[in-house]
Amino acid sequence: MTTTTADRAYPGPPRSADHRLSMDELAAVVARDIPAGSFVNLGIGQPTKIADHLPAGSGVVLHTENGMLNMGPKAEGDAIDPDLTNAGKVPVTELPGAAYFHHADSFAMMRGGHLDVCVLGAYEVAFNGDLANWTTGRPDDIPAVGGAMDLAIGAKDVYVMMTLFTRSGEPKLVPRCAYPLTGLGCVSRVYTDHGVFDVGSEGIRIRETYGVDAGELAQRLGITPPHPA
Amino acid sequence: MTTTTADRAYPGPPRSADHRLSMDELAAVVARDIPAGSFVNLGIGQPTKIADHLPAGSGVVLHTENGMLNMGPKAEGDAIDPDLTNAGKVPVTELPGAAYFHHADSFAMMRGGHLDVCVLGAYEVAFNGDLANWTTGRPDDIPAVGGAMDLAIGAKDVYVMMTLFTRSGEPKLVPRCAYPLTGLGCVSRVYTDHGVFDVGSEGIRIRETYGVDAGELAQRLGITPPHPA
Amino acid sequence: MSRAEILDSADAAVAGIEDGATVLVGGFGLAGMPFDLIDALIRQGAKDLTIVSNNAGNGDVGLAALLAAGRVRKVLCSFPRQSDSWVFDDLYRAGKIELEVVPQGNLAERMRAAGAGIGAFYCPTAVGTPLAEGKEVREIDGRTYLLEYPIKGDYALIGAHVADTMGNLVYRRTARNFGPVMATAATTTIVQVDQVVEPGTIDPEAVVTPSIYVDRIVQVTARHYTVQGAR
Amino acid sequence: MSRAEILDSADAAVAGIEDGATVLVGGFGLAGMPFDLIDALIRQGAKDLTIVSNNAGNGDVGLAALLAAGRVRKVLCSFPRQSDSWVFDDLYRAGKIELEVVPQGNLAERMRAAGAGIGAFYCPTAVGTPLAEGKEVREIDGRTYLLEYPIKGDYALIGAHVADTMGNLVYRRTARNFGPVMATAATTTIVQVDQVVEPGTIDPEAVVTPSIYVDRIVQVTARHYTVQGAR
Repeated sequence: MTTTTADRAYPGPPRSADHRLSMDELAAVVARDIPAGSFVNLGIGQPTKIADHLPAGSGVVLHTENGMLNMGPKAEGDAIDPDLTNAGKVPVTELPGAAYFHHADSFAMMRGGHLDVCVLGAYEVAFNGDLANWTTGRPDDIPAVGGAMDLAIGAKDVYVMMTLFTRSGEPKLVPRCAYPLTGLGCVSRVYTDHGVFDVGSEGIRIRETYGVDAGELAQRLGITPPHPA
Repeated sequence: MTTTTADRAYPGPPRSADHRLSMDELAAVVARDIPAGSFVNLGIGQPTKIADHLPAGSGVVLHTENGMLNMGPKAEGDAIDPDLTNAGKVPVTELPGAAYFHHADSFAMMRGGHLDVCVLGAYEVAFNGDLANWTTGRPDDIPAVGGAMDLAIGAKDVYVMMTLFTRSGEPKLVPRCAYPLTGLGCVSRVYTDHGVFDVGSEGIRIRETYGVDAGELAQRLGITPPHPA
Repeated sequence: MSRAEILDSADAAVAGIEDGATVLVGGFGLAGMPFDLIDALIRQGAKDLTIVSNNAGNGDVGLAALLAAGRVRKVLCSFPRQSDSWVFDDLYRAGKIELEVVPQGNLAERMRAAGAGIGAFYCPTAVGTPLAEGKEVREIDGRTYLLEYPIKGDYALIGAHVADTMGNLVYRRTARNFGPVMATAATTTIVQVDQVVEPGTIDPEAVVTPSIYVDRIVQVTARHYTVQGAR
Repeated sequence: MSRAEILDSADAAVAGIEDGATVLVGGFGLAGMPFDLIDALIRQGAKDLTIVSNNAGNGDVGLAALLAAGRVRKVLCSFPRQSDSWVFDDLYRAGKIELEVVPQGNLAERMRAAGAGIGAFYCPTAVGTPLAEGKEVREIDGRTYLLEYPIKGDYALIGAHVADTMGNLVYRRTARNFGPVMATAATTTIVQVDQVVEPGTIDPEAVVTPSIYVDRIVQVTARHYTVQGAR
């Protein structure tokens, strides 16, 4: 189901920044929005950066699907242990209060809805929350799904972090995904360099804009402007 | 499916003892038949006695469905720990090489066919291996199944240990169970005070007799005699 | 939320359990039975409860006391009838309590399914028995199975040995039993422990219930009941 | 049989693996990868294998070396494509190897089902995606699920940290990953460990894989590969 902002009450104008955000700035925005004390899985790639921006004492506990809760920062130098990596196979560290478990237990944790937030990258997200992030579907692309489909349906809130437009200027937030799907209606929020969006069964809504007017952003995405320009 | 000994080749006359066995003697017979190094679950009641007859160095590892492998003998005196009991809630001990696990893991172990032998008590066993051991089905009997149905379908070999006749002289090894079933065709061998029987899809066969002639035993059970009397 | 609430009393730990709630209660007989939480639940007064537990009470303590207080509408368990289950037996025979008998392994696996996001599963246990009545049957690869559905709790009351302040748990011996599974299957998991320690004290390799499953913790003084029931 | 066989060499440990066997291979990337057993399997010569593993080889070692030796007919894995999966990539693009992509959690849960005697289960993962094609769909309690079947192995080759001579295993950190699940799902489980100890040395509360799941053990000298693949 694809709907637009017109379909639901809009609480007010989005917050905004005066410039398009870098991926690092965006990671800070996502970190700000993760409630203190949440259990969070950060997907491979850009979302990994979010960990660097979580405030000290946030109590956020990081899950890595290869079998660990309370994962610490990336390991450096002597702290590197080949037996301790994150889901991207990057050496990481262990924080006090960590726990290890096997893969079936780790994905039971995820699939059972126990994670509060999961942040993933994406090729495309649809206004209804459909996610495409695992394969381009091109004949020469070897399909590899990893834990993406499990993460997509597992966490209570699935956020996507991505650039809003492709290099050639096409929106990646679309009425309907063209790429093969990872999950149906699973994304609730999309963080991009141009702004933040709520998506889902009630349609798309602009929450924040960065270096662009909400009306202009709505126009570029082909959605109803959030309020009279 | 109910068949008789006539339906399959009989390898020879049963071994025999000159007297009807006590339950303790019978426990020794079962212990003798458990292959060295087996993983074994002994049901509540009479089967528990089998542990006392396992030869030292047999390497038999006892499983208790409340979450333990390599359970030791009954605990006495100061060794009693309310946190360490068998499935009958009797305090037991732990042997070197023990492992604890939770109930889902314990029954996964059982249901997954990893136990070699399970020995259960029974109200009735049918010639085809059907087992009835959980409820009499009488209106005043509060049904309680515990792990009986899981054990019945779980182990590679399910043995039953029971008296062959009720107090009123009715056989408990029968063409078809009258009591509510615990499992279908799950029992492979029945150890009784009068003899030992193979049961299953190929029907019943007398293996051993105690204090009774095989022909007479066959007659009392209403089965084809194993060989010309 | 990550940091489990550490509460001062069992009464505070069971606050808010509503009438009509489904409560998973740990323990196998008395081992692992969360006595203090159950006693607090009796004082708290919630009624019309559905209790999921392996047994239906032993002696006059713990679950048996909750039953005796008339707070339980229905029990799902594998083994109600025991030598010391007189409280349940009387209520059942008087028609004052409902009983659903579930094979022990199915009880555990159905709660695991609830915690693991499995919608239903095909299980070989109880095929051809009276407990198969009404269940969907399917043959897979030459074996017959019954379709079993998850058992989810509003609350779990469990006993563990040591918790850290994040909520990681370890258990003692066979007192582990249903605790780890129930912790995954309830919306709110409440745990009584012998000891609360700082994070980093429990070996991360030995954690049995990771912190994500634990909501409230109360440290209690270990009480010892004789194994067959009476205080 | 209880007492696992303790073997002198990885070659002895992999003896008897037949052509055409389904082999579950532990590890997530290189962590937990049973390098010595895989190298022994290459020497042993079994071919036409179906390999179930999270990845399809990294760099030129371990699983990648087995693939390069031409012994593998089919791979079931969640994530073949990696920066260092050149061996698999070339074979796949040349049409010399079959691939079945399975979501990572389904890979684990389907092996768990095999080990736990579950005939099949309804899983919400992959609903509405290309990986749902051909799968039975069912709505349960308002949510849509796909029916998933067990994945059983003839053999599992896994790495663990310490074994006792009975076969109890503990792992190290995230090298645990698929090992415990694969150990339950294979007819014959073969383990390489850093150390073999006497029974009673491993804390029974901390055992991750109980002895019942382990058939053969070989102690090997820990080898350290850099995390991104090459020796």
